[in-house]
Amino acid sequence: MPIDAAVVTAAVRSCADVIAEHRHELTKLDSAIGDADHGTNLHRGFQAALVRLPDPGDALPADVLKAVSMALVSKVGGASGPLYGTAFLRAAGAVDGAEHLDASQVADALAAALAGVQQRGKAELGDKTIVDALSPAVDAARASVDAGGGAREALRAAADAAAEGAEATIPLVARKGRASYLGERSAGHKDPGATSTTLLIQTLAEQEGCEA
Amino acid sequence: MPIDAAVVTAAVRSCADVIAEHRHELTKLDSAIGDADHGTNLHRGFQAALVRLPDPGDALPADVLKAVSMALVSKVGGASGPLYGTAFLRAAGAVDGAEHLDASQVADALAAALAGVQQRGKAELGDKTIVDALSPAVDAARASVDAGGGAREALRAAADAAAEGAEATIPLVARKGRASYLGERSAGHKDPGATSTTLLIQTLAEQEGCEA
Amino acid sequence: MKKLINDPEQVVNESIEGFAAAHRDQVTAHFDPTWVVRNDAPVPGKVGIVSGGGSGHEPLHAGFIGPGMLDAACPGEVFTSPVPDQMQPATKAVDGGAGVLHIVKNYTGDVANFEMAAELAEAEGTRVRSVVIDDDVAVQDSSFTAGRRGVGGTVLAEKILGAAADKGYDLDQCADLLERVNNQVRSMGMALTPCTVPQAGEPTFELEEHEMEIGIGIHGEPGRERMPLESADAITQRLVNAVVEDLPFRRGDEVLLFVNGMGATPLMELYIVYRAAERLLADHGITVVRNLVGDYITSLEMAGASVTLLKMDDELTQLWDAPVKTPGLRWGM
Amino acid sequence: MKKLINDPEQVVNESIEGFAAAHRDQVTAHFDPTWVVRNDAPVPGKVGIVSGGGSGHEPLHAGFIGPGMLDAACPGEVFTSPVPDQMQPATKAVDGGAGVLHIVKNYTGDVANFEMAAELAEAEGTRVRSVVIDDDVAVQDSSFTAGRRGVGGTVLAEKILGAAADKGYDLDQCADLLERVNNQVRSMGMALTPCTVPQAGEPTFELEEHEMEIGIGIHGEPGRERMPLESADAITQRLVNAVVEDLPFRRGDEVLLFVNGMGATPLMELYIVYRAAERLLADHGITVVRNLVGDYITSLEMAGASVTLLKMDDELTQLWDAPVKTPGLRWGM
Ligand SMILES: Nc1ncnc2c1ncn2[C@@H]1O[C@H](COP(=O)(O)OP(=O)(O)O)[C@@H](O)[C@H]1O
Ligand SMILES: Nc1ncnc2c1ncn2[C@@H]1O[C@H](COP(=O)(O)OP(=O)(O)O)[C@@H](O)[C@H]1O
Ligand SMILES: [Mg+2]
Ligand SMILES: [Mg+2]
Ligand SMILES: [Mg+2]
Ligand SMILES: [Mg+2]
Repeated sequence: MPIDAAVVTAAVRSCADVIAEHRHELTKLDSAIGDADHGTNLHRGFQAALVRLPDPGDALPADVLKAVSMALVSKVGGASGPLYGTAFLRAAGAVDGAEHLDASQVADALAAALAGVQQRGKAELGDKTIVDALSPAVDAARASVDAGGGAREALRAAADAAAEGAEATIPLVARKGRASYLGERSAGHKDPGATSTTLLIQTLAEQEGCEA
Repeated sequence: MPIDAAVVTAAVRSCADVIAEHRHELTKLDSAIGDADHGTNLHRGFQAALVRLPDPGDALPADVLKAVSMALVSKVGGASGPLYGTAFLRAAGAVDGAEHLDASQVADALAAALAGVQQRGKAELGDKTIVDALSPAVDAARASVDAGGGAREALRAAADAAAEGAEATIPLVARKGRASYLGERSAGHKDPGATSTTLLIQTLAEQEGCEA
Repeated sequence: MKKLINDPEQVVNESIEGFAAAHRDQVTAHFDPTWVVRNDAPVPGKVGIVSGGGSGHEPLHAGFIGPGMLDAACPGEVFTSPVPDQMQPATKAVDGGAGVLHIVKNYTGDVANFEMAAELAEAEGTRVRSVVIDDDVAVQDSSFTAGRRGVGGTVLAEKILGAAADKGYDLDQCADLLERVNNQVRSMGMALTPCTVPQAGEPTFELEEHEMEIGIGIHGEPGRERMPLESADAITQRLVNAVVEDLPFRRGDEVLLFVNGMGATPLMELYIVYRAAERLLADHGITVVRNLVGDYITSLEMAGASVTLLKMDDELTQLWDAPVKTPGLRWGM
Repeated sequence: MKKLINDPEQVVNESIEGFAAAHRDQVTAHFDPTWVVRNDAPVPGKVGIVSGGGSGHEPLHAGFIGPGMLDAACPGEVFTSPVPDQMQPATKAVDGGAGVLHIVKNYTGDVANFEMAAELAEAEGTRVRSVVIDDDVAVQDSSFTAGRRGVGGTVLAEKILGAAADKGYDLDQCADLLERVNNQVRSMGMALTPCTVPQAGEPTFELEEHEMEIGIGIHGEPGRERMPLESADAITQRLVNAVVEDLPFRRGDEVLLFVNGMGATPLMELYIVYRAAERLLADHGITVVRNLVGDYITSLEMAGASVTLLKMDDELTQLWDAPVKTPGLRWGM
């Protein structure tokens, strides 16, 4: 089964489910070093995305990603709305015109998402943000593809790397986002955005149909 | 030792001590069915009275009582300020001109105090107020004097009657003062004003020199 | 007890000092006895308007001193009515020759202390009239009890009487108007949390997470009834219905709707209550022609709200709309 | 969680509905996307002033809509910045031909969302300039971090820019002025208690009875430091000194002193803080020429306070004194 609009749509639905399931956990993480809304924010965004998904029959993968981007930008707010919104928009751009995605395109989409997040948010690796999960994920996906792996392997590698990156945010002192206001007190807590990024990539890695 | 201005002054000092000692307890009672200030109020008043006491050398008992009245009126506020202030003013009036007080004058002073409280506050026996302690105290003092008792016996009888009257306020539903706003919920709590009245009369009954 | 204070014994003095410093162009504070007066008092020929009561209800009363509202206020200790020594100089200072109106909330202590003060002022040659506000429908009215408390209606009364005095109403007209306002205004309040009197150091009562107090006053006291916490709409319905049925307000009436915060309730929540109240009144056929939403008569840091309705007519509407310039309420100047 | 609400998901909508109903003569609310605009917008020839941010800071921002202050506001979810879909129609609606100024508090989300909105508005032909307020000295400033938060200074900026736009300042002059205000204003806050985001249902942090948080923002977040509770005077000294040293404010400076309550702190306590702050400033040789005391930029029901100082000059003083007529701030009309 190729990664076509139907698979991407199913993946978005799975993401929405996962965020719904973990929203209290994400909000709790955000309560420790932020303002207690990250889970609520993303949940609102993904629920809006479900409503706006195009009919996969007449859509390309990029259309689906663009619809998600629009929903996130117009419903999430906060820091994560524009950041994830930009990520999905850039991912869409990276696979523009494609009817189905191969492993390399999946890796490209992830890399484009990272570039978008960094352009909007100016965060570097180690700032205790989404970048700390997404950046190693991009590297791992690319390495897997370069080693001849398929999309499933690339996504699994990305998910593992993201999880590790998210764990590694715990001791960090935040330099971007709300957690930075806490200074030294931000250390000792896992970053909510890196955690949600990990959940999303893990969901893609488990998605039925991502075998290309 | 006759009950002269010096004894009355000493009694006022003892009252101030007793109120200082019991102020938190009184405030706590007021917190249950009032506004948590009765002990604070009376303490402020009696401390002010101490400062304003005349030199017992050139004063009559009535002068001392009047000074206390003025201090209470101008420092206590709330319901208890005007009520106790009037009580002391009327007590002073009842013993006007006397150099020392005999048992009958003590009983008269208590009766005058009660009349003042009732004129100002319009409370009847059973309304869960100062009157519930002061009114039986007046009756007991009068009965003791009529039976030939001295001032000490009269005050002891008054103190016991006041204590009983204060205990008896517990089941009552208040009809006057702040506790009346609670309606049925005021039942089950001892009235702060009846309690402070009891403390004051008990203090008089223990006062050295009240033997006349 | 967590408070931004220095010494529980000094909270009133220090806050009045801060208040007078912040508003020194408008008011002057006197201490021991404590009273606050507008700088341009007495206003010749105008009836002086004086109020006062326990502290802890800020901005009431001192926050309402200024053109179009009060001439002076007498702040007592926290939740304790002031003493005649305070009202006496305040009353004298604002007598511009037309006499002085005392606006008194119905509490045993307030009534008795103002009564004594009025007697003293009259003895010194100042004409005084006092009117007692008792608008709280949570308390059953009866001639055998202390009667109803004065609560939210007091804020509206002070605004309206300030305007009337400015317009040249004489002392008797002011007193009559105040009685009329009192007859047309009703309030009811509720609390989600207690508050802590600084000198007491402990909360006035304890409430479980899922409980509320209905029928509270403004002194941190428990209400008429403790009950399970409900939605804002359901709570508002309790308050509005009790108020409407009491006067009663009738279909076709025009009212001022005052949603008051007890201290700690976010403005966001007060507007949720306002929304519900306006809708309920519409269902009753009652039109809100003026409103006031915010913390105007508070109970320290208590969380909760009260609803006040004042039946309006042309005279009251004009007086309500008249300019007012006080730290706590201001428009038109 | 004890709140006067119906449904945690609906608090913003319902409170804005109540707000718009209470002030229907002045403002209109639009929903989904949510934005609030003054009824007489656009004012021809005047620069439109738009702000917005997460809800839970009321009266900021919607409470400051009206003549002399904001033309429109975009309320996000509680403590969540609004989305470009809200700023877009608001910006368009208040463009009276002179362009629109966005007043943005410095939070990653606010900045990013306003940035996207400005791009969209420019694409549609509306000239937009944005200035970011970052006055919180509790956060160390650095080009490697998100920088300082926008807090109390925002209220003063909105008032002053509203007046400037009324006076005919053009868009670039408004943006320059706003930058100047931001360069001259500094704030610092503290909390005695946390607050509870309705949708989260639990307090944002836990504090012991004898602890406080110093260096908090306005989103219920913990501060820079947790320390033992101190007296109001000592706490005020911490806040004032941090603010004074940062700019730094110097001997001879004239300032506006803004003592802001975080939500649950009684006005009485804010005036105790004001008293201490004015005295400390006098010790520094700094004169308070204007002041503001009250709850203007809040953090739901958090107890605490912040101190903001704005260095004043003739221009700023005139703009501050200019008439303003909004539900949350009003004088001169
Ligand atoms: N500049 C940035 N670059 C990348 N990610 C960021 C940046 N700023 C914040 N984030 C991420 O956003 C997350 C918080 O998102 P959210 O709680 O939804 O927004 P807000 O902080 O506005 O409340 C943080 O945990 C962090 O991972
Ligand atoms: N009308 C009244 N007559 C007699 N005593 C009264 C009356 N009203 C109140 N009291 C007494 O006053 C006490 C409360 O005093 P206090 O707490 O000092 O004043 P406040 O009620 O104004 O706070 C009550 O416990 C009651 O005994
Ligand atoms: Mg957040
Ligand atoms: Mg009391
Ligand atoms: Mg009292
Ligand atoms: Mg947020």
